[in-house]
Order: sequence, then C-alpha cells, then structure tokens
Amino acid sequence: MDFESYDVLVVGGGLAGIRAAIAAVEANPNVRVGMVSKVYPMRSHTVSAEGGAAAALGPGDSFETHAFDTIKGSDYLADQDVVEAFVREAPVEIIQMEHWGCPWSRNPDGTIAVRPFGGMSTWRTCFAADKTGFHMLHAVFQTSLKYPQIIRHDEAFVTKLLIEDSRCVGVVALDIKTGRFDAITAKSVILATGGVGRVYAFTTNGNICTGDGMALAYRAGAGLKDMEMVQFHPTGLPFTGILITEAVRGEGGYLLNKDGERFLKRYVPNKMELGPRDIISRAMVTEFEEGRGFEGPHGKYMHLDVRHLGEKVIDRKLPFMRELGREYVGIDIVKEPIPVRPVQHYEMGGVDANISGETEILGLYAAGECANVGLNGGNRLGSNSLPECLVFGAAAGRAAAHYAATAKPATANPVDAMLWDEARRVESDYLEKKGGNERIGPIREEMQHEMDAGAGVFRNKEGLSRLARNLGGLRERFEKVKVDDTSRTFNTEIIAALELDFMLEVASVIVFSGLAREESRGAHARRDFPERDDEHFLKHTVAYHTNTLAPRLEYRDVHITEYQPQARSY
Amino acid sequence: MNAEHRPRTAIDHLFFWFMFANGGVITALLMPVHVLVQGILGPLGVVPVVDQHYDTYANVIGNPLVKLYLLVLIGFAFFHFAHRLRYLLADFGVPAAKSLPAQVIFYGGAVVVILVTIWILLTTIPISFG
Amino acid sequence: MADKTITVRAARFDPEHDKEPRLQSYEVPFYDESMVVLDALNHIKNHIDGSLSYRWSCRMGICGSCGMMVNGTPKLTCNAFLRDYWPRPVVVQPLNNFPLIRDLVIDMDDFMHKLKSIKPWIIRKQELPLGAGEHRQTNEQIDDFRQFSECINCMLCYAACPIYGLNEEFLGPAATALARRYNLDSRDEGLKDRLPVVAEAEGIWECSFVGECSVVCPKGVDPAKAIQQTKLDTTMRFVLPYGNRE
Amino acid sequence: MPLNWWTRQRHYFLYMLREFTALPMALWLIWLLYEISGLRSGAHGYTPPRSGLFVAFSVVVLLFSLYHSYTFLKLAGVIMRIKVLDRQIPSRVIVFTMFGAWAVASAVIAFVLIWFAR
Repeated sequence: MDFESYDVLVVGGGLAGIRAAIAAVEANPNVRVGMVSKVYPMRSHTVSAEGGAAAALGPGDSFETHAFDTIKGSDYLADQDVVEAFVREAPVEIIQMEHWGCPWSRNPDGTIAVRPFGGMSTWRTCFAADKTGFHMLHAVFQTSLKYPQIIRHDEAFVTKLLIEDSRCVGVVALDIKTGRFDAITAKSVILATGGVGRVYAFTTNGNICTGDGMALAYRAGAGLKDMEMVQFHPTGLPFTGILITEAVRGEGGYLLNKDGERFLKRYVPNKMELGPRDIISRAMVTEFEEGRGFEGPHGKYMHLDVRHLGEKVIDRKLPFMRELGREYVGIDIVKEPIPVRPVQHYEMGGVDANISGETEILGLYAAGECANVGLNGGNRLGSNSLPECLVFGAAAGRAAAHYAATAKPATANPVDAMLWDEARRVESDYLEKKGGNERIGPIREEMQHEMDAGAGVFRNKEGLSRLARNLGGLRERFEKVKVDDTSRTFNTEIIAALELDFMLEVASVIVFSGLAREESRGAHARRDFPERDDEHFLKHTVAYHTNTLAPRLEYRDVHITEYQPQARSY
Repeated sequence: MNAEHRPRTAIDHLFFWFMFANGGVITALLMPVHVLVQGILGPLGVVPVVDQHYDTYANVIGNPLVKLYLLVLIGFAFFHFAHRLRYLLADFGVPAAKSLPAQVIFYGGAVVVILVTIWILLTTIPISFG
Repeated sequence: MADKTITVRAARFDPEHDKEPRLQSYEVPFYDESMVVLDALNHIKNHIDGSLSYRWSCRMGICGSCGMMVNGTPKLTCNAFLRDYWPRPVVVQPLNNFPLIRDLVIDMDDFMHKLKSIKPWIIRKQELPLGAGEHRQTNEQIDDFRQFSECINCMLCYAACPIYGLNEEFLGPAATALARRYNLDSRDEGLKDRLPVVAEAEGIWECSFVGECSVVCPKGVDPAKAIQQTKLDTTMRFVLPYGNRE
Repeated sequence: MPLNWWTRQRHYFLYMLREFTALPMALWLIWLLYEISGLRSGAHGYTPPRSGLFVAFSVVVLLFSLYHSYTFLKLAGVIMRIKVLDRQIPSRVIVFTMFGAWAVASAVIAFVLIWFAR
C-alpha cells in the first residue's frame, strides 16, 4: 500500500478533469496535481461527443440570447446567475481550446465556424467536423502532457473518498493493473467522473459512464441535485444506441415518420428539427404510440433524412456519421435515411455544486457531467455540455488550487486506518465472499431494462414506484453477488461490481427524485402530472444519502435574475 | 528514456537513408531496361545490343558520359542494396544487423564496390569522345 | 436465426497462475447481424465467465480501448462484425508486440511515454494572448494535417508493425503520425523541438515501410506515409542549403 | 516475435519479397561490372553474354527488378508532397509522373544500347 500526496487531486480524466488540472497548475505553478482515472484519459467519454460546443463568439450573437436560450431550454430550472457567468466564459474557453490545437472547422476567412443547433436561436455551435469531443479531448489531453506538475494515475478506480473532520482529504483508489489499494491524499479533490448513462440499457454512453463520482460524493454526504432530469437524445441508432449527432439536424436533416411526414410541425412548428431534445424525444414517442413510427427488429424508429444535403456537405461536415451508418447500419446516408429513436444521453443532475464547483463538503469540488452547478436545469441544450466541462472544469481547478494553498494536509494515521478499512471491505465483499450465487451481468441488465421501462421519456407514479421496489430487490440480490474472478491482476469483474454498486445507488436517487417531482418540467415528463407547476416545483431537488435505498430529499430555490418563467413553446 | 537523454537527429542514418532512397529511385527507373535488353533480348539475338560485340561495346564504354552514368547507377544502387539487405537481416531476427559493425560492413561494402567500379571504369577503355 | 451461435476462442492468461496464454472456447448466441466481436465478449463476461478481462468503452470506434487480434489481425472489436467470421470460429487474442498484463489486456505505458516524448502540443515562439482571439487557419490548412489528427491511440498500428515487434525502442507509427500532425499545423512552430525526437536513430529511420500500420488503421490515418514524409523532410532540411519547413 | 512472422500474412510476405529484390539486382550489376572489366583483355579476350543460363538468370532478375520498380515508384509517389501555387499535387499525379519518367528513361537507355550496336 502506497501513500501519494498532492495539493489538488482530480478524479476523472475527461474534458472537465483535464481542464481542471491545467487550470489548477496555471492558477498556481507550484501546485502539484494528481489525476486518477479508471481509463487512460483519451478513452474518456468526452471522446464520443460529436456535434459541437456552443459559445457566443460571433458579432451576430450575444451573451443575452445564449443565456436566454439556455434558461428557456432548461424549462426555467437553471440557476440564472450561473448561466450568465457561463455564457461569458464559454467563448474564452473556445479560444483557449483553439490555442491548444483543437482543429475547429473554419470560415473561409480562417475564423472559427459555427453551426445551428437545437434550441439555440442563432448559429453558435463551434465544431470540429462531427468529432468535436474527440478533437477537444485529445487536444486538451496532449496539452496537459506539457505540465510536469500534473501526475497521472491511469487505470486506477476510486472506491471511496477520504473524509477527515467533514473535509475531503483524498481518495482510496484500486490500481487496476496490480489490484493494490492506495490512499491518495490531497488538500482538495475535484470529481470529474462524467455521467451515469449505463444505468439504462439503451444509451449513447460508453461502458465507463457509471456515475462513480456521483455515488462517491453522495455516500460521503454531499447532495445530488435534480437527478430526475435525464436527457433522452432523439437520434440514436436502434440496437446499438450509437449517437447520431444533433448536428445532422443542425445541418438541415429532416425527421420523418413512416408516412414520410415531418411530424415535428405538430410539436415545435417554429423550430422543427431544431427544437430542444426533450420535446423532440417526446414527440417521437408520441408518434410511436399513435402508430406513425416504423417497425423494426429493435423496436419502433423514425427516419433521419440527409439525402437532400448532398454528398459534398455530408463528407465535409458529417463524415463520421457516414462512417457510422456504413459500419453499424449498413447504409450510405448519402443515399438512404438513417433509422433513429430516442436514447438515454445525458444526466442533467449531479453532485450539488456552486458556480466555483464547491460542493457541500469542504475541499471537495465537482465539474462536468457528474456535477450539477445549476447550468442545465430540466433540459440541457445540445452543445452546451462541452463548454460546460471547460468553463466549470477550469473554475473548479482554480478554486481547488486556491483552497489548497491554505489548507492543511491530511493527517497520516486516520488515512491509513481508512485505507485499511476500505481495502478490507472490498476484499470481503467480493474477493473472499463465500456462498454468493448472484452474477453481476444479469443484475446489471435487469436494472438497465427496468430503468428503460420505468424512468424513460415519459414517467408516472406507478412505473416509478414499481421501479423503486425493483431496485430494492436488485440491491438485495447484489448483496449476494459472487465474482468468478479472484485474480488481483486487471480484475475487471471487481471493477464491474464496484460500478454496479455505484449505479444501483445513483439509479435509486434518479427514481426517488422523479417520484417526488409531481409535475412535468424539461426532461422529467410525468403522464400523471402533465403540466409544469411553478408554484410547487420551481425548485431544485437535492437528495442526501440515508441508511435506506430512499434518499432524504430537500428542495432549494432556483436563482432567478431577470428571466421570469414563461410558457415554453418553440 | 531518462531525463538526461537529449534527442538528436541521427545524421548517419539520415545519410544512409538519403543514399538508399536515391538508389531506390535510380534502380527503379533504370534497372529493368538494362536487364531486359542486355540480359535477355541481346543474348537471344532479338535485337542488336552494344555488348554483343567488343567494338561497339568498347566504343560506348569509352564515352566519359557513359562512365559517369555507370558510376552513378552502380554507386547509388549498392548503397540501396546495402541498406535493404541490412534491414532485411534485421527483419529475419538478427538484431546485430542494426549495430555499428554491421553498418561498417554493409555500407563499407557499398563503398568498396564503388571504388572497384571507379577502378574498372578508369582502367577499361581509355576515355575518348569518339 | 434465434438459435444461431458462434464459437469464440478467447486468449486467457493470468500471471498469478499461468506461464503461457491459452485459448478458451465459448459458444455465444449470434442473434443479430449487426453484432460485433465485442458483443460476443460481453456476452461471455455477463453470462458465462465473469473472469474474462478486456478493455472497452464507447463501442462506436472512437475511444480506442478495445483493440485486439481478431483471427490474427489487429481490429477494434467494436468494429469487427461477427457476420464476417460466422460460421467459422473467431479467435480473439491480445494485441501483438505488447507486454501482456492479463487475458486480452496489454500494457501500453510504453506508448504513453513515446506520445509525451514527441511534444504533442502547440509550440509557439510567442504565445498569442487569449484576448487576441483565434489563430486564423483555413479549412485547407487543416486538411494538411487532418488525417493525422484522427488517431485514436488504439495501438492497432503498433500491433501490426513488425519493426516494433523486433525492437520496442522504435518510436513507432502513431507517435510519429502525431508528431507530424503538429508539425504540419499552421499554428505550430515546434518543428525544431520535435524533429530531433522523431529523427533519432530509434525514430523514423528504423521504419522500413512495411506499410501494414496504415492498412490496419481503423480511422484512415496513414502513419507509414507520415514516417516516410518525415524522413524526406528531415533529409531535405539537411541537403538543401536553406532547408525550409516543408 | 516469432522469426517466421513474415510467412504468416500475405502483406508481410510481399514486403519481404520487396526487400529481397536488392539481392538479385546486386548480383546482376556485379555481373555487368565483370563484363565491362572483360573489355580490358582486348577484342580477343571479350566474351559477349550469350549463355542460356545467363538469360534464365536475367529473367529472374527482371521479375524482381520490375517488382522493385513498381513498388518503389508507387510508394515514392505516396510520400512526396509537392505544392504548386499553394495547392497540393494529388499523389495520383505524382505516381503517374514517376511511371512516365520510368518509361522515358527506359526508352532512352534501350535506344542507346541498341542504336550504338550497329
């Protein structure tokens, strides 16, 4: 067992995590930054973001419209002061990414080009063809290599936060390659572990998106905010759930039902394909229910048609979509429409954090998808999440470095004891457990299908209650899990068990938060409460860990500056 | 790769590669026609070829431009061959082919062939513009 | 269709128990034409044998985790379709040329060091202040380096490279391609810092242009070309009296 | 790495074949040098190349030599980056030019070898 010590420790090596690490170093070059990630940083799920990053860059744009679009898109659940700060920082961060080598697609004069995106009232989404996340992640990761102060622990899985006197002083991490438990202490810890899409079966998220940071913070006593707000992206490939970027619609693609009709005219007549994701996903499900979807071997679907754009535009702006269509569906999108259906994509909720990324636990910060700083509210607008990672990753990095400058280091003895306790717990729960008869795979699959069925695009009390009960049953079965793999070396089954443990925790927060929000707002669409209820629910849900599956829920006011809630129509 | 290690362009390898690449182009452009005409068509009597008679051959070889041409062809070609054969040996699992002694032997061999070529060209048929 | 199965023979190796890797056979249901080798591995892990270890994440060919040898060829398993192998068995092995950690998991730390050594970041003599906005760069200028920027670090090219297999000191395809990506970027001025690294004895000169790296690249990057072009450029800088950038 | 790695895949085998072309070509050029040096012993000592064995050897060398020319010129076309008026010349054009140069050079040399034999 080892004992590494840093000033700032970043958990997660995606866009937010790396941005935070660089920001910490640039805020104070004497800061030593550790970065723990369960995968090599360039594998992080940022890599799958396709469409682009929004920023009010151009002369035709303004901070006010970006802020208003975001707030309206959030169904007025966003904290407006946070949004206002965000839209001002986003262009700076986009330029910073450009200076770090991101190959942004350009206008003929060499400036950064923008494209239209859903819910945005003007063209403001910067893009690098249709691999924006990939290019941003690789640019920022490769840039991070020039800072000797950033020391990485690749392929190490954080199992627990070290809390001393209600202050976070580091983590316990399992080195996947060797199976060794390490205490990594730090004066401040930043969680940037990404989303939790893998609690669903049909998701665009990668295998690694298991909500680790959310569960870690939740168990350590921090609140999880607005977890019922789960985004469903309208256009995923049936069967695989691979994301077809919103940029396809941004560039002019049509969504067609089986009658060849652009059905969105009934739902978002003024925006059509450029409506926000929550509304379009609901429109698609409604059409399916009314019998106007195509029937396929993997359920109902719609057509996303880009044939009229022509081969030249497609190859210039959507080359990856053509590649995905060819390889995963066997179609050439230049000649055939793409089959799509709504797919879990993003968790608006996350660790309750303020505008600087500070959580309720001293010394603990959060940024990116695993955090909820109040930006996205009930529904995130497409292309706001990449700049969110940059803006709030950088903010958390700076704040954490600032705090670390004056904070005291952790004391060795309790840390050592906590490390031993945690290592013992994992070993007795999984490695040395006798007599278990449950397997991880089936429990996870059942949870995923339950979540698809009960906490999907539309919800109701009955479905959510059943889901809550079933999650309880799955938790009981999980206690009897037996792993096949007893090796210490690269034991991915233990990692899968720890991830499932985290996912069951976060899934129940999603469900109980959803049950309690008896209204429809943003992505949370209740069949039994179809209207928005500003009187009772213009509030953030904040969930706290208890000894039972059900969290303790608190409500907190939304920060409203100048945009009073209005009816949300497009 | 330790911290003290300062990377530096390997000029020797750069030179070997330069000679190899030029030799490759030269042999690619010129070899097949020599082999076809002098090795097959001439001996079979399909066409008359200079090297089928002493007089015609001597006449051509006496030309200084031809001597220069042959030196360039053979000189670059043997650097090309030396390089390829050295790497081929390494590909066959002989790491010693990448060592300094191997470099001396292979490229030194090419230099020897060049010196022999110069000697033969200078001692065979005096230079004449006839 | 429903009863169709495919045999997957996966390499197993646990350094705590095994001296040599061995192959283990599994029967996996093959119920959809768009199933990939990774789906078969996931079926094994979830339902047959939880101890099979391998890396994967995005299952859409962009994160670069799931590279393995599939019937002897380096492939992204999320992008290798069972329909191309059925009814013959699929043999899945760890990527060639790397130290083996476990089952299908290889040790790629060597690449991480090599990646860092080529200084894969924008180097400027004078940093442009953020307030000055973006560097001007046209799409045509991006086209100069675009393909080299598409590398996902999946390591298939290293697994395909016999030169790397014979000499692990060789800088190798992906790292050289990424060095070239930055050298060709109109915003970058780091050629002089990067060239000595790629033009060391164990750099580009080791390559004898087998070209298999470019064949196996799932993203259409042509590292073989990057290496040869770097040789040519480096040589020209020395041969021409005023060796310019290109 | 097993030493027979190059027998396991067609592409690797073709690569080794390409590298091997150097050996027969070298032998042929050594023979050429030997023939030239034969001129030193005067008209009586010079034996023109006519043997069947030599023709057979040359046929083999010609095949290797053609393979070398084809692969080398094609690959040279891939790696050369030539810009004219700020526009990249497509590698197809470069390869085409290379093969054109090959044809011209071959014609000139064949002409010299045959014309001066009269």
